[in-house]
Amino acid sequence: MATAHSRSAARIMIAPAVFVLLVWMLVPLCMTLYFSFADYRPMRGVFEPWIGFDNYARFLTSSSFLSSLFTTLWMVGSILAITITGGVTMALLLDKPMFGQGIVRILVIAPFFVMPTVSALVWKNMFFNVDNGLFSYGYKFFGLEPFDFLSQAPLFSIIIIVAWQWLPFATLILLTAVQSLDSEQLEASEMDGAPAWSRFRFIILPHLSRAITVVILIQTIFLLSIFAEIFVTTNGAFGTRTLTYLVYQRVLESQNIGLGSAGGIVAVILANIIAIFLMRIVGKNLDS
Amino acid sequence: QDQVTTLTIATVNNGDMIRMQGLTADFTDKNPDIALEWVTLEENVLRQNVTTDISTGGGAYDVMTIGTYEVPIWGNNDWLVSLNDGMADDWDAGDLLPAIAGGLTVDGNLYAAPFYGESSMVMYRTDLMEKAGLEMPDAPTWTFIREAAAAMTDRDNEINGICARGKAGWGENMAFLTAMSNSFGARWFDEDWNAQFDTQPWADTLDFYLGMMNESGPNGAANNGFNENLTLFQQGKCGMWIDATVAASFVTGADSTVADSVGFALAPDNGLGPRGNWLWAWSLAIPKSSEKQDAAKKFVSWATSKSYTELVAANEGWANVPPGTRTSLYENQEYLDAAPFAAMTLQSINSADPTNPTVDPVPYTGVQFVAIPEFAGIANQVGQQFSDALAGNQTAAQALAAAQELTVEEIEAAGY
Amino acid sequence: MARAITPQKKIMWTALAWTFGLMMFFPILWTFLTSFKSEATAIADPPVWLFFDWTLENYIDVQARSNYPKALMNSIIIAVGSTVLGIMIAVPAAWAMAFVPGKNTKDILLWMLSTKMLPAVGVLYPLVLLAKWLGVMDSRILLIVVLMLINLPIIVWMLYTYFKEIPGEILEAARMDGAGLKSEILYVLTPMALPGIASTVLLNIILAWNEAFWTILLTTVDAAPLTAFIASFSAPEGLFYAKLSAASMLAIAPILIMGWFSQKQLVRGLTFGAVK
Amino acid sequence: MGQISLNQVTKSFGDNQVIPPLDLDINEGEFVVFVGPSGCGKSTLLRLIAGLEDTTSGHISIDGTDATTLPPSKRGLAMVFQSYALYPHMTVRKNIAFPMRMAGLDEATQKAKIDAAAAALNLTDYLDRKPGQLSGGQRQRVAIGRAIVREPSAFLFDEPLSNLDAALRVGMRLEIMELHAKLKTTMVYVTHDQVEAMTMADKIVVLQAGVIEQVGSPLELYHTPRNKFVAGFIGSPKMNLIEGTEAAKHDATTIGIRPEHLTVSKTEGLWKGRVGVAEHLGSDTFIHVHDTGLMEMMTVRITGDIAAKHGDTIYLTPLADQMHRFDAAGLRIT
Amino acid sequence: MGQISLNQVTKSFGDNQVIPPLDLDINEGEFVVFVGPSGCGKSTLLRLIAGLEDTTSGHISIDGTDATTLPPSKRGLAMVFQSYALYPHMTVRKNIAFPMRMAGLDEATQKAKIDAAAAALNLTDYLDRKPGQLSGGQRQRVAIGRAIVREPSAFLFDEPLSNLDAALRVGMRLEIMELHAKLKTTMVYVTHDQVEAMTMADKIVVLQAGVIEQVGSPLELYHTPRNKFVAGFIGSPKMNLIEGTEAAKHDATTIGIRPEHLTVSKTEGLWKGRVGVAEHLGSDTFIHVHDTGLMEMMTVRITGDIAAKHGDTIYLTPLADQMHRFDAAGLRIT
Ligand SMILES: Nc1ncnc2c1ncn2[C@@H]1O[C@H](COP(=O)(O)OP(=O)(O)OP(=O)(O)O)[C@@H](O)[C@H]1O
Ligand SMILES: Nc1ncnc2c1ncn2[C@@H]1O[C@H](COP(=O)(O)OP(=O)(O)OP(=O)(O)O)[C@@H](O)[C@H]1O
Ligand SMILES: [Mg+2]
Ligand SMILES: [Mg+2]
Repeated sequence: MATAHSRSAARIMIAPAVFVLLVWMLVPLCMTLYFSFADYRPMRGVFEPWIGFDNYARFLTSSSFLSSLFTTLWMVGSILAITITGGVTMALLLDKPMFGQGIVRILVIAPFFVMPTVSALVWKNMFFNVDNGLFSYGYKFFGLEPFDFLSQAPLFSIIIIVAWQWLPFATLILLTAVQSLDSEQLEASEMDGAPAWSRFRFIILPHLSRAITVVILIQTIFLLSIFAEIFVTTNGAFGTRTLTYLVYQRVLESQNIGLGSAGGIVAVILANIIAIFLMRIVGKNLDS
Repeated sequence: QDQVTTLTIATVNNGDMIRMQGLTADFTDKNPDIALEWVTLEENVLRQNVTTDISTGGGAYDVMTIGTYEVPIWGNNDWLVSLNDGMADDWDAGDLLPAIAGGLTVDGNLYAAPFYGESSMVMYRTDLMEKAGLEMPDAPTWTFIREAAAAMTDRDNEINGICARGKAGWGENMAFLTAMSNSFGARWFDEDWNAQFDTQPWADTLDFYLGMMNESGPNGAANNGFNENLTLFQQGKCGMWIDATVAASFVTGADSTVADSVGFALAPDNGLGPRGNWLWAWSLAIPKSSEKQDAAKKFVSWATSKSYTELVAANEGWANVPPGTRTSLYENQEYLDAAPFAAMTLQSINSADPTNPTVDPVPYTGVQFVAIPEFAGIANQVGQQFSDALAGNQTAAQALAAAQELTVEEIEAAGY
Repeated sequence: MARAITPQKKIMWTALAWTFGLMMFFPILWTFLTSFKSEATAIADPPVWLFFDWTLENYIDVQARSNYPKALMNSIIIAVGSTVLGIMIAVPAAWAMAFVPGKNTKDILLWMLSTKMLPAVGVLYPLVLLAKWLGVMDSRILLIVVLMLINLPIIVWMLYTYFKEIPGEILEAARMDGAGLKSEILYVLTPMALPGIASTVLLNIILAWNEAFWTILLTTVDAAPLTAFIASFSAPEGLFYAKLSAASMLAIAPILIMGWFSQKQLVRGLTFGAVK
Repeated sequence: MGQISLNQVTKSFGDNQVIPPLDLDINEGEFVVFVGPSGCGKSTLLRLIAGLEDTTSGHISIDGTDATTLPPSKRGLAMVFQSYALYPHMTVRKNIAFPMRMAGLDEATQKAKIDAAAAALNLTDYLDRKPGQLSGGQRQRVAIGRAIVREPSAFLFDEPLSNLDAALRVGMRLEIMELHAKLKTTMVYVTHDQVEAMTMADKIVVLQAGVIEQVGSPLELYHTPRNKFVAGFIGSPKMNLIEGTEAAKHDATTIGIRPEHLTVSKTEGLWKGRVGVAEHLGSDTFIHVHDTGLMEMMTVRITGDIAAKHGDTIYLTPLADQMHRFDAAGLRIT
Repeated sequence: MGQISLNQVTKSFGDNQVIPPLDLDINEGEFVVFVGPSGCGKSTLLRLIAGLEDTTSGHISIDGTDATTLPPSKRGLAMVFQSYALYPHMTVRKNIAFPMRMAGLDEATQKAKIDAAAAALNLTDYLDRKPGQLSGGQRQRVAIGRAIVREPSAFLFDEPLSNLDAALRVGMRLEIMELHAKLKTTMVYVTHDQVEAMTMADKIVVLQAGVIEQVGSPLELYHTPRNKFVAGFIGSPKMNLIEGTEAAKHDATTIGIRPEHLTVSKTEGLWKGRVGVAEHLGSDTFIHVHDTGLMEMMTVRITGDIAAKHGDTIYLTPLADQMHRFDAAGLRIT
């Protein structure tokens, strides 16, 4: 495969992609890095190019940093947990023989196509709203006091919304994985005397592990940057402020570009730590 | 023919603005050389877009809809075009309500033309008040409001004595609470820019607010902003509602189920002098980065003129004209007849004093805000703390402590 | 060798799956129904399901208030444009990674993915300043490029996993048959990977369609897509559920329908080589 | 232990009857091989025995008790699949232990049995590898190991060697035969490979379209095929089947003569032909003979070498006592 | 046209030298087969000739001109891959036309050549199908068709039949041989199949670890293997290789005797042993003989049947003139 000719061709072929991504990564990132050491507050007309690590110190020591970090991890973790357990269940269910499998699949996949803004608006107003939301009617129907999701269980509510959007993704990937399981393996385990639960635990679940890591990787990439759902529902109130959202507040609400840039750099570093960690797992899985 | 100049106008998606969009034809008929492009966005998104635009040197918009908070700051930064001259001849600057115009003027330059102005007041259900055996004074006290709210509350019939903003945000609950705190003698900063959330007046304000809302407020009040409360009131689920004066036309309008039994009163006080009412105007400003300032001035003149008011009146009735900007409107008998809330609105607006908002002297201007660039960021976060307290997730003391801490942090970061 | 299954079991699975399916779909269904109600019916207590006066009024109102066709056009151009541009850059890169792997191919791939973790808002100012400097604010081309860059890592990765499944022998056969690099990619690789390319395209159209941060911040009038359109419909003075629903349906319907029609392709593409 | 009877068993998939009523007895300790063309129902029959498919009608009994409705895990049989069906995420040790773990055996017993099986199958060095790191033959052995530890009353094999390359196939074939010699457990073995069937079986079952064409020992089938189908199916290269006048001379519709039962001469013989391709293997030579006027192409096998070139004229003479005769219905005439 | 020379060619992958310096001449019109154990470098060698890999050092010339650095498309060779490597999205016609399209031939010429190739390969009825709708043998033929139309100076085949089933393999083998007879183009053919090598080759090249062990005609290799490796590699079942005193008796370190060159008796003979597994194929019987004291297991091949049972005592006698002798270095002693 690899002749000198094809190798040099490969270098030329890969160059545009690497180049644009490098530019995309480096130019704004360098500017952000530059701003992060500056006192840059356009609203005050302040621009002082070098103030050392003040912004970093301020960002990292601010009372909101740790809580937002924790919120981020908790949110991403819970959504992953829900989508993966839900996805595995749905995948197994959809794999069963049934009538109208195609239609069910279409129903399940639909939330994936919905714009985050739209789904946040719909959930917030038409489901979670304590006066006019459907859930409240449900509570009232059973004679209960309506529950105010967005203030009483804000994180949970956002998790529900996002999980709803990403569950189809997990389901689809896992469904394909389930379908790729060699049926002879299941039959072999059946001959070996394994009951249904053991078959799931010892055969199906390990078989899905690769697909699960891929789901985790892709979703984490997208979940770390959740924004619209928080912006629309709670605006960061009730402890739903993630790191991304905190940076947003610094940049756009407080108009402190220097501080926000420092926050952005911190977020990049943290995201990459998570990324490297995930890539290790996935990279290993990609090899096998 | 001549080249057509296209103006890009950023507006907030509220009713008056959308109505203006509908009347565009009137302007373009008169100015065939100008075309209008509307960018209509939800308030938060709008602010995010126009702020980014103006602070990065802008140029995307020729006319921006901004509030009383932004105008002085942006004017100070020399980002806005002064409207002292170049406006249409019949655009009568002297006719603007002094309180409103004052808030839009920096160093003698008027930097934005008010599209509509508002203060806040008490809207209440006359029928429920009667049922409770009480009578609303024209200028109630907070104590009265709290008692009346308790008396009107009838949870079985989904009637809450008091509706007020609880949703986090500097333009949501913090507008209400800051205005309210003024009447309790609280302030954001002392004259040396020290945050004041650790003082007794703030504790009193928050305790009172939480107490009243818990007794008589709606379930889920911590998520209720202007829109949510409006719906509640229109559905007949509120005994009283303290909010912007512009709401008056909606609660007495066609969408309201209780339009016939709405009364109005001044925002409450606490016997210390200031009332808990604010002052706000959605205004049209022209950024310096616009290359079409002349055309933009023509448009702003049209949109904030008396004749525009008449145009709306002719099309939609007097009750729907944008209120709170011109003295002449409140001298117009037709309007006063159509708008039972007119007098109370005018009185509310006139009684707000942005330069001396509270009992003690302050280094800033603004009634329900502090006119410094950092305010929005700080108040959003403080608002989250208070909203969290209203939701019952923390105590008033905790919320105040957190508010104090983060305000100190931010104000230090800002270099005060 | 699926084993025969009893009808009772099949009915049970059917019932269970449909229950779950409808639960997942319900929010969309409810939005759809609400969009045809009057505002009063929309918040009626108890909720009204099917038997109400269906009305198109909300759609007409929404239509009157904003330029839906223009936003739709922009969404289509931006989503398709960024995807096509991305594919054009990604195909050669994926070819190189899949068929001429070097020692650091995997590192390059993972590095590309990690650029996707850049929090958007962190680079907001730099990007806006750059766009201003280049004079491309509020242009479709800016959004096409930005969204392409955001999604490029995903495109490359997906294509890479697809290409890897194509036996290298076929490309060698083409070489033996006298094909140059261009012919090899154009006549052999691309058509063979067409299902994979199609699903990559679909997924990226969806991602680009739904991107709501940059598309709002970098546009005003000319390039504003449906995400900006929907941003003008949340809660103006009162909770207009019916109008909100109508606007929501307008914003998601095109992509939803496209997604449904291309469901099979998409499912294949979504697997990212997760399944061998 | 290990006696299996099928009594009027049928199997349909939907409307498609794959197995018409079928009777078959497999005796204890026997090595039974199912052969037949692709799609004839070999796998289906094996899976019916295993319990992986339900019978449509009829009864299956194992060791005298009715097993028709027993689930696979309760039948006491072990199966080795064509794809090995190893659990890819478990080590060899875990794979072999799996059935015992399911049965709840204690660790010590498990270990002892694993070690014994590994020793028997030459797997001791690989116990801690995953299946992905093993060669085809080793994987096959693991699959057998997993079957052995259960001490089943019979082993079922579905084309267990067809994924291996030729050399390995020979080796594994011997190993399975030796295993059978040692364990003396009943084995039911599906294959489409001539050589496997002939060399391994005590009893071959030839199937066609779900119907048993003949049951018998390999040499029985070789020497006295019951019909044309079996005659053509067993033996490689294929038996030459001749119809027409030449067959009529022997009072038959068809006569059959195996390639190894033809003698060759350059000068004289019964039938005359022209050499087509001659394949010299050193030990043997296969000659494809054309233009005999009897059938399109006749195959001859000669031990050792012969100097036959493309186009040469050649004479063939059948060994008379090795000729097979079939009637119009294709049945053997004895 | 079709003369290929390799001159001191080496190939390393990283530090791993897969082909040590190697010389080889392939004459015009020859059918050359590369055989050798898996991983010995057969494919690598073929791909070096094709230009799909760069040589690490040395020169390759085709028809007298240096082709060492030419890209594959410029060498005028055609290759048929093990996996057929058909373009699945093109019809058979387009597949066959592809190389001509690349060469920019006009439509009419293309059509004529396609028709000719299709006729020659019996593909006329399938020209408008896609490869997915063809059987294995048909696909193989399309791959060959695609190679033919280029009128290459040589064909390269890399295990072209190994994905086919046994019956088809035989058929395709014959077709390729006939093709060679017709076209008389040089063919270089890689296989690991004994029978293919023996039957098809004009010249067999036996490789081990990248080194050429012997080059010669099939029967040369069968009768006079140059060393122990070739002796063991060519012929099936394998030659029995005996060391020790018995070999010393013949003044050799090792003696070799093929299974078919042993005569068997129940009563007397040179060597005595015990019957292990006996494989009865009907036409032949392979007996595995243990406990001869000469080597672990000796294989004997008998034409026809013999009544040998597991455990019987048996006597073997080698045909003296068929014995091979090797010295300590493993080289043939003549
Ligand atoms: N699950 C099934 N549903 C429908 N038909 C089936 C099923 N399994 C097998 N068949 C059909 O039953 C017949 C016999 O199949 P079976 O797999 O037993 O053949 P086989 O003899 O094992 O063939 P091969 O040698 O190719 O493995 C075939 O015609 C096949 O199409
Ligand atoms: N691209 C490569 N990179 C590194 N090593 C390789 C590469 N290709 C082949 N090899 C090594 O070169 C040696 C020869 O490989 P080659 O494929 O030529 O063997 P082969 O004789 O064709 O074997 P087989 O009969 O299994 O096809 C092997 O040891 C193999 O591992
Ligand atoms: Mg089968
Ligand atoms: Mg090879």
